[in-house]
Amino acid sequence: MVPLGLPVLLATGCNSNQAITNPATRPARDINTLWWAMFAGAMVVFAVVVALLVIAFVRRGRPGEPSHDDRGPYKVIIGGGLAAPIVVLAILFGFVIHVMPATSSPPGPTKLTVDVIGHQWFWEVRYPGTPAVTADEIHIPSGTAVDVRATTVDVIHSFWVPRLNRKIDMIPGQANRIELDAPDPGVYRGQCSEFCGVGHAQMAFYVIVQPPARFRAWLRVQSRPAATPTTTAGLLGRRTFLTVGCEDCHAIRGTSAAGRVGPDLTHLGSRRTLAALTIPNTPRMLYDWISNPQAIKPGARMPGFASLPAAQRHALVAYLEGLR
Amino acid sequence: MVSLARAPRLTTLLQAYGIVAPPLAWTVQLVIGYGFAIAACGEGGVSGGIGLHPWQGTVALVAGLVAGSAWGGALWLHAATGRGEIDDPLGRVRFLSTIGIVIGVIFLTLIAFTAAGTLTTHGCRE
Amino acid sequence: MTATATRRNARPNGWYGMVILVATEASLFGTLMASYVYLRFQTAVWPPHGVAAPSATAPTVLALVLVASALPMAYAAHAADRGRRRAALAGIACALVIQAVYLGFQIHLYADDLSRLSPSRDAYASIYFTLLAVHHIHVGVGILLDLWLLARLSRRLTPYRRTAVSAVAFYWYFVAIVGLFVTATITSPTW
Amino acid sequence: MAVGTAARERVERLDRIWQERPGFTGWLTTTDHKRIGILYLVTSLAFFAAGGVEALVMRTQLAQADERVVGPGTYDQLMTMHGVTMIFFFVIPLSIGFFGNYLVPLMIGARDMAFPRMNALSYWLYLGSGILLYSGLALGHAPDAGWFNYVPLASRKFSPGTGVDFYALGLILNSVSSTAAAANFLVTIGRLRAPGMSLNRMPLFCFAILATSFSLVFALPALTTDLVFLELSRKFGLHFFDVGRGGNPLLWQDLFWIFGHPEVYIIVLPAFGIATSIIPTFTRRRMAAFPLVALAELLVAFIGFGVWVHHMFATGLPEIAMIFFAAASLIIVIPSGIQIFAWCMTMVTGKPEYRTPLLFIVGFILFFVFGGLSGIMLAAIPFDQQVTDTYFVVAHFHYVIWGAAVFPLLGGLFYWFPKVTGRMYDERLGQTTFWLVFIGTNVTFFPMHISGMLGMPRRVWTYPGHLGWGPENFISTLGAFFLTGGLVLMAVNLVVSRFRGPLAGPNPFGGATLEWATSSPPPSYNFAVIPKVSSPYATWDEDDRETDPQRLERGDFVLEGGHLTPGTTPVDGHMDEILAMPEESPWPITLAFVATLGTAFILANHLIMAAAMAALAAAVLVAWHSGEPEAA
Repeated sequence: MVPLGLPVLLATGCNSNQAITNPATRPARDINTLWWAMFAGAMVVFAVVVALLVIAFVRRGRPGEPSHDDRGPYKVIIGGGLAAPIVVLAILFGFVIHVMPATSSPPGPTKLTVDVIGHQWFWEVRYPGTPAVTADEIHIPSGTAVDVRATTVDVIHSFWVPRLNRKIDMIPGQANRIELDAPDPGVYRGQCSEFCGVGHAQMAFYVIVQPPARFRAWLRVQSRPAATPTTTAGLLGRRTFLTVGCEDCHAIRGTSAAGRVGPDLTHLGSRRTLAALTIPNTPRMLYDWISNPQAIKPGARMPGFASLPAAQRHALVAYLEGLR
Repeated sequence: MVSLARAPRLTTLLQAYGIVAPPLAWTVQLVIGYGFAIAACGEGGVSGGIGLHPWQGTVALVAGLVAGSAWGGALWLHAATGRGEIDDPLGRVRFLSTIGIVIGVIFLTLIAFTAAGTLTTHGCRE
Repeated sequence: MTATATRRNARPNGWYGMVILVATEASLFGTLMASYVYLRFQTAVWPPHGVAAPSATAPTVLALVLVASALPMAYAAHAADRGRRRAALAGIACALVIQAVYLGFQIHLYADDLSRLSPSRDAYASIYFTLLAVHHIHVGVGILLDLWLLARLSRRLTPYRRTAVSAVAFYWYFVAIVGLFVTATITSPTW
Repeated sequence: MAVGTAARERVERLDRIWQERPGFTGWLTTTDHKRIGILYLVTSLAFFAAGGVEALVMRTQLAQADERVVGPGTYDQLMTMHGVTMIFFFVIPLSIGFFGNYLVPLMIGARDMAFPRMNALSYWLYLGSGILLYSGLALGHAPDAGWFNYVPLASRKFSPGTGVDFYALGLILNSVSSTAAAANFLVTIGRLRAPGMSLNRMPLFCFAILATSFSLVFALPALTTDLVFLELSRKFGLHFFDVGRGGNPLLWQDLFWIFGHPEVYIIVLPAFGIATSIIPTFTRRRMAAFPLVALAELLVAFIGFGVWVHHMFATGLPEIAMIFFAAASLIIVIPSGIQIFAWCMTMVTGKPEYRTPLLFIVGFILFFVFGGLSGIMLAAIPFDQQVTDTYFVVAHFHYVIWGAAVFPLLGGLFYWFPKVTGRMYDERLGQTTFWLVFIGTNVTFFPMHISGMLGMPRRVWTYPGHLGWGPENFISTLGAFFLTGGLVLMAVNLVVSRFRGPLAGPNPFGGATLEWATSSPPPSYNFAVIPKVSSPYATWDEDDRETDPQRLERGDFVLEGGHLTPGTTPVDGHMDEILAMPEESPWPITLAFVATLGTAFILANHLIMAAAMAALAAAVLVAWHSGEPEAA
């Protein structure tokens, strides 16, 4: 039966960066253990039923009439259908109650709080107490209990980093909280998992866990306003950015651009990806994105700037990539 | 002990009680318990959780007693039909008392699970 | 045993059909009132600032009037079961008058509320007007059923129409009782 | 069967009385539960084809990473229409509309449903709501916010098109049809059973339909309230769900799932009924532990009302609130466990003969156990909070809806094909179909467990290549086309056998329930003489069946004075009265047409015209009740 092939197939895919079976924190490990325990129990029950069906198949040719005596079947039905499930479900229920506290929201305030705000189709990330604002890439220190406050400005999204903890929905008017306490530095991928419109499939994010020292350095850089460009292309880029309408949607701290519709671009150069992990952050990709976003992320709310002369677009790219 | 054969009204009463009471007891436990949980956790926030446990405990106890008595009634009725004390030409009383026994077991378990769950989780953290 | 109609010891199908319809409508009102309570526990201030709490006297009196209108309906059903057509007609007509007056007043109150509070102001106004509207519609449908009964009974009283009277009477018992619950829910801020 | 001259005269008189109007108009005005059942069958299979095509396009789009077969907008419409079509317009109408309508009167020894004209109204309203929804797709305004249509995405602000209005109003019309059908079944099963058929002598299929109707009556109002709230907020700006104005989006989720979860039991319960009808026939043995199986079907429906919050474990509810529903979601496994062991023990102690219907039921048991086990896992709160809204859940509910609800429907189509058409299907082709569909189902839906565990969310129109989801999705797509091949083979087999299959006779498989005591296809009056019943396996009670011809000769319970059928008491089935049933009438289709038109006017914001349609509908209802029979 194909279900028996599950362990083999799953083992190969285990180490993918968004796999539930590849935990990196205690809550994720507890859930993974709960899964494998339930899977083992399920296979036992499944085997019992398959055995009964095989017995029925093997005995089909026996001589004599089928016996209409219900006493035997009653024992099996009451035993297998009533008594055994009560015992098994009690054990499972106990296991569930044991695992639940690890995955629930932090009881009290933790050392670091990060606000993640869901938009139609990207993640705004704010660090309370600092002016730092970024998008789609959440840096957190390793070995620290980080309290992520998940809210949304429009529809329901769902904040989910399978390798770090369970998902938590982002409901308008409600600040749900989840604890990310990752011991090992690394890049963990997450994705929106509540249908939120046409861009739902391309709304992923990274949680980048760094040693505390490097995290503090990163946060200091992010808190600074944007660097003024030094090259002529950079200056032309900035002037273009502030004139063709980019500042109506995007914000760059240190300039007059203060739009809140699109992501904050103050330190776009320091980010690894663009458009919520849809494309890598390279000048070539940024140029294509600015020219025609719909080709890369259909339904995105950003207009295309193909009408702008190529020189200005290249200048924009140079300016934005310079914002380390 | 009054012989059931002479009390058909008691038979139908026990039969109906055995089938209807356990589900109703669980439903009341769910509605009252869930209502209390939402109300207490809604305004009380994190701290509201502690006051819940005594309430959940009493609701579960009452539901358990009702379901238990219904189960006992079904068992007694089933045994009575076994001893042939009840005129049951169509075999319907035996049929419904068997159902009553299993309903009792399932809903007693469900009430016990719910009680265990509500008494061990600590309140309002989501 | 030849196929003759023996003494009836079960209700006619039409009556059972009405019981199931009433179960569906009771479930509908149940979810509506549960939504009212759900929304009420969402906000600390209910009704919100700037909205006057609903007056309790008028709705309560009217709800009792509706319950009272169920009495002539019961009398009509009782009379119809005994084949007394004229008495049944009188009972239904009397109930119809009370119900029509009741609905008139309620629509007047509803219009007055609408002039002071717009349903699209907030969740309180929305659920307030929706819950009341659904009950008024049920009363309206009941009045149409009464008119239909009067038209049918004015000619002859057949067994079919006897069932119809008892079914419509059962419908009115439901609408009256649910009216009490709806009124209690609507006036709950004043408790 | 009619031996004496008196018997032949009675049968001819019954034929004349129950004779249906010939030709096309006969189908439009029919109130015969068998013809309405066939109308449901054909219509639901048409919607099944539409839903299947939508699924195939989705699978083609998801075959590889970063495909561009269809854009996100189209994919979201396909995904929503696939869900709505398969649930509301295929599996429930087929299981209740066809199997329920066609078989319940036959199995309880009645001549028709309790309310024949309302039965016709249910079908025409169902067809009207289907046409309304699919006209939305044709106009390019199909709903695209998912089958459970969460707010605020479905609110006017984020779904400005009329797609969501088609969804809401279409489903309100559909739920009126389903509620009417449920009421019809409850009164039929309660009042029209043959004399002597007390509750413990009623076939288990009727217990399944009884449980389904109970769920329908109490679940649909929650959906209606929800959709009315949505339409009022979309069209008139009322605020039930807007946080800024005191509303709460979770109100939509609560109301939807109070309906949603009983709905999935409404989908699977008739399939349990079909399984408990097929197994005794092919194992030549009565169903083991009959009372427990009957109880299990009713319990699944009842507890199903207390589990709905397991769809909302990730929305941040307090733990103590969630635990109630985790406990109930775990315990609801017990009734299913009782049924599974009862089916298995009936086969173990019986002499199973593995023909096509029983093969489908064995496949059903395997899928139901596997899907049910993944279902229990979803009741474990922490695990559900990790896998909800991923492809693991998609795999779970396809194993349970397709594997556990549709497999018995396919088996049932084969099993009752001889009874409905009077001809036999091709057995060899049938068994090949089973293996194709069984393998296709596993190849299609099993890999989804893995892509779900690897973190693939639901409802994504595309996915990146580097996360290891590619192979699973590609295998799923292959499986989907393989599965379609199996279903096409089944369609060919049944259509060809319909016209050229060998004659089947009244009881080709030796079935136990009363429909096998009539000819194939049964006459319009079902039973020349109302059968005497002393067990749930009436056709196996030879001595009862031998008395039927003599009773027909004597005219005992032939009821040939018009459209008559016996009315009995609900619990014990004692004879109570003779019911006169209305004959065919044009009013059901008229009322359904007026209602659908009125809904279309609401959709188009022509409220005056909609009010006019409501008045017209009231007039049609008065006309409907003008020529009523004497007796109640």
